[in-house]
Amino acid sequence: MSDKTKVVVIGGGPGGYVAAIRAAQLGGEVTLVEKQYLGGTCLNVGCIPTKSLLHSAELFEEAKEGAKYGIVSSDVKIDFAKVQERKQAVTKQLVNGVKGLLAANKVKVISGEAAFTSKDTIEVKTEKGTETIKADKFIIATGSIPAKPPIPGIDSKQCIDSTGALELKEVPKTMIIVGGGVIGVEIATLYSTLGCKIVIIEMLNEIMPMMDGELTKMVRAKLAKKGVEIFTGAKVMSFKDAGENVEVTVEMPDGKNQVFAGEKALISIGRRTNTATIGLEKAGIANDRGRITVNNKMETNVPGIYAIGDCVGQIMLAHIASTMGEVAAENAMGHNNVFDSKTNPSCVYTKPEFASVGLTEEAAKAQGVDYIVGKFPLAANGRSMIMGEDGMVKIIAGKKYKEILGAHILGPRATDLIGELALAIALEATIDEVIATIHAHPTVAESIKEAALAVEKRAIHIPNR
Amino acid sequence: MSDKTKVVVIGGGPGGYVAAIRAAQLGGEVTLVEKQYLGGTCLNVGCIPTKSLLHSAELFEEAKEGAKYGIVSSDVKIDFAKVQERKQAVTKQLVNGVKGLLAANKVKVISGEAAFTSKDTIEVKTEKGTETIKADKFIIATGSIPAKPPIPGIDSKQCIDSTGALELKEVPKTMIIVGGGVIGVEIATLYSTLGCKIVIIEMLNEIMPMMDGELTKMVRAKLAKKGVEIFTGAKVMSFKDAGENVEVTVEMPDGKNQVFAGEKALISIGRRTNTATIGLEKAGIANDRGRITVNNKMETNVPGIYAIGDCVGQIMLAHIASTMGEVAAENAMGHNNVFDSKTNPSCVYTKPEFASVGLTEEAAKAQGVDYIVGKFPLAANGRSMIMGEDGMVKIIAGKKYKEILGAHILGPRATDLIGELALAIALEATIDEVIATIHAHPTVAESIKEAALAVEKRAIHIPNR
Amino acid sequence: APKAEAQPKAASVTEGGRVKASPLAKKIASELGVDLSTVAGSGPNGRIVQKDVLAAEVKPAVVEKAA
Ligand SMILES: Cc1cc2nc3c(=O)[nH]c(=O)nc-3n(C[C@H](O)[C@H](O)[C@H](O)COP(=O)(O)OP(=O)(O)OC[C@H]3O[C@@H](n4cnc5c(N)ncnc54)[C@H](O)[C@@H]3O)c2cc1C
Ligand SMILES: Cc1cc2nc3c(=O)[nH]c(=O)nc-3n(C[C@H](O)[C@H](O)[C@H](O)COP(=O)(O)OP(=O)(O)OC[C@H]3O[C@@H](n4cnc5c(N)ncnc54)[C@H](O)[C@@H]3O)c2cc1C
Repeated sequence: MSDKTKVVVIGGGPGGYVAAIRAAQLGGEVTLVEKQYLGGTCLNVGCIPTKSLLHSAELFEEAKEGAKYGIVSSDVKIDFAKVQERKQAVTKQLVNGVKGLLAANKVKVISGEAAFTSKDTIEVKTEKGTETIKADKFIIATGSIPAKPPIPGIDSKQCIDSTGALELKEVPKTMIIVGGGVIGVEIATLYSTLGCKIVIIEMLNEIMPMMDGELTKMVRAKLAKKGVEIFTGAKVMSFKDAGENVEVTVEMPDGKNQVFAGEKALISIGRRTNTATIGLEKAGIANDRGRITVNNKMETNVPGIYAIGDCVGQIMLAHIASTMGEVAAENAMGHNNVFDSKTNPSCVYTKPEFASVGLTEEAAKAQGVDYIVGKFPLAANGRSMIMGEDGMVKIIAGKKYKEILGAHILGPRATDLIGELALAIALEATIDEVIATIHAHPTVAESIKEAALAVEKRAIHIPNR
Repeated sequence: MSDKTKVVVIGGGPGGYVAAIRAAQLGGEVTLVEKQYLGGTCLNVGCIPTKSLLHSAELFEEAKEGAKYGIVSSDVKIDFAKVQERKQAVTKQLVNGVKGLLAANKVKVISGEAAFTSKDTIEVKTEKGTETIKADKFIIATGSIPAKPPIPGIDSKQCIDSTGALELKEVPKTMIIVGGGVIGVEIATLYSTLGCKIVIIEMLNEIMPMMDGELTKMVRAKLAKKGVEIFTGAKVMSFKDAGENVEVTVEMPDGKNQVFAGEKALISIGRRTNTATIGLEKAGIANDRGRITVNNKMETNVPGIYAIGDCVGQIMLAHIASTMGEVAAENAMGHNNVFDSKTNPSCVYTKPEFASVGLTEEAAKAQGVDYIVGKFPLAANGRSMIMGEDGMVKIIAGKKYKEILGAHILGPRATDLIGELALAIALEATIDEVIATIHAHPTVAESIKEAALAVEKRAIHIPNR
Repeated sequence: APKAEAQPKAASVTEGGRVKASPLAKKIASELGVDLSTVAGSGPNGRIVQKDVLAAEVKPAVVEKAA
């Protein structure tokens, strides 16, 4: 028998497969158990499918607006079956890629459903029967599933979750989206671009409450231009299957009920951890209503058992799952690493894109941080103008030392631009270093320097007030 | 009379107008003299027009390939007059923007041609006559103009420079591009996408010699796919006006002559400083065949006279001109700043984009630097796959400390992605900090982290060899 | 901050005598009068970050531990 550390990873999403590869790189003998699909939510019914569909939607919009740029064509139409086919192909290619990577790293993959039977043993139900596996270390990465609130009528046939919304065969004429978080807003962007009339119902006072409020308002305005109606502070009371449509009764902010009819109703009020059937109690793993309790080394209360990603119920993002996975794998293999979310970017694939890292202005205020803001509107950025886009770069800096505390970008390529500012936060950079860094012309990134200059009211390409 | 420092800036390009604004911000009484157009080469016949035309070309290509993504349309055509109109509109808007910014900063703008008559005086020829201006400080920012080599027949009517190439009324059927630098390659990208058959003739052994060779080869392959023929180590001997076409005689690498016929011949062999008529000798300003000699404070040999941008003949890029402009303005106003090009990004707007900062592998080798390379192919990046693009991220790190010495990206959004790595170089970051920074999923930027991991042969999403 | 004195070298001082510290750490150190060459860095490769400087200011004992 091998004297390698035996590591079992439960769940093959971006948390689990990354943890498995990292543990194998460090010399572990790694087994990955996945019950449904490698790549997990992210590759199969999450990040990748949404972005593939959104990319097609973006191209559709660009094609329709081509005349502005001198591109003439007639009869621009969407072939939604083809859009779905393309999504399927991308997903498949990436899932196969993960399969190949696991093989290249000599990770053994078992198709089956795992559950703990004790602190050091799991049982895996496979097609061929039940297998028992002992290991030195376990990494739990079972992810999350869409939450389904107990609202009357929610089982009406028109009610779908995000998975359903990504698998529609046709673009619906109307859709009521319950929940204005990132997923709700991305699906609103997708289908409104493809011609669907959308209403978003959000219980809180703002959509995407973790994003910067000022920029979120700009997103709302852009959605409104596409005909998306947004009601915040509004609560869904019931659904009723009315044949063609579902009728959604909503308690509006004024306390009165209003009924919205839609061909589909998307329930996107959040996700809950997927830990109900994995035998947490058998192994004695502490959790808070299904959210596995971990420290910053991703250790659970049980020595040798780690948990990562959506199933810990902290920040439900793929790159967080992967980062936690690396940390857990390294710790499981005897190294010493900790998870820190301070450089975590949050991205929303609206058009233009919306991305954020560090403190929002709201959070800075709430935490009593002494801050100062620098803003640069992309209407004054040549590259954005060329692309026909606008938006804003906003930097939150400490008042005294001008260190970068947060950055928020609404604009073309925002999800990639945020990388520079995440690195700035990682390195405890101040605006001075961002300013001293030469930014290429003509790029959107120039606006990052301008926003940093604006912190000291010395932007070049806008009047400073 | 005001006791403000009197600053005169000669030339209103990205060097001059930025210097003027910065000097005004610092309390100077600033006059800007511009003989032709505010915004200079960059806004009128350089960066902005090329990128506006290239954006239309990109949309055209995307529209033609729309079916792959489920976008159906018929008869996709380019309306080149409209493409030019759009370019004109963008340029005009930006030039007006500069006008507004100068006004907002209370910079006095004089339309006229300036020349030194002594160390502290210039004469400006305007429509209304000649004006004499004395000042405390002068900043020379007269830029550059296309070089015209003394090749027989170069005055043939089909020979054009970059300005001519950007103002064509129709897409030519064939074009011979003499000089495979950034401008040549961008114009090749533009017109080949619009259906023009292109031949590039380059005297050196590689096109874009300052860019990383490995990635440049990938660009060559992509251009070849578009039908662009590239001959390196080839020298143009003569042009001959043959009516419809120009006949370009080229001495090929094997020493034999070959004749290429083209509807147009673009001469893009470089640019020379535009300093012949500004009275350098009257003021006693040292220069090397027209390239004004400066130190890293942008000071010329004459106290109080600074020179910036293309006219110093160092790195002919708009953001370098602007950066030098800021440095010169600050020094002129009594502050103390130096110019350092170490974070300078070089960008080429090919499809996908090509961007670079710091040392290339070739330069590292030539300088005897002990380096190590990390590479990540974008074919393994989900976001790139969604966009139907590929490419590569390549990081050059010091062998011992793994500090980032250079980075090279061929891929979608490369010109904006390079910002993160420029900041990394500014902050003397090592790959550890880039790895520790959480990169959002799904973005192209994730590949930067992967390339950093690859430096230590521990990339997650490719097998490490 | 004063230049490197005859102090025990902390991990953050490279062979060339340069101190690896984050920009924020440098700014705070110069304000608090903390000599960076005496501070042990907790960041990657011993890079000095904000919290190291703050800790060094409160209890200079950290210096001994790092030496
Ligand atoms: C529509 C949508 C869009 C999203 N877009 C983004 C985005 O753009 N960016 C982003 O960062 N995040 C996005 N997310 C969130 C992202 O998908 C998740 O954060 C991420 O997938 C979490 O990774 P994970 O590995 O923790 O869990 P998951 O990806 O959920 O994977 C868990 C895996 O475990 C398996 N499993 C569960 N129980 C067992 C068991 N008992 N035995 C064996 N296997 C088991 C499951 O089958 C699954 O494959 C999106 C989510 C959705 C729904
Ligand atoms: C086709 C093309 C594409 C390019 N693309 C890019 C790119 O993508 N990115 C990039 O960074 N760079 C690019 N460049 C280079 C960039 O345009 C130059 O580096 C930049 O414009 C230099 O700025 P400058 O202020 O030094 O000079 P210029 O922009 O050349 O401006 C000089 C100004 O001075 C004026 N002037 C000259 N003499 C006098 C006088 N005696 N009196 C008064 N006024 C005078 C001129 O009229 C002119 O307006 C490109 C260049 C070309 C030609």
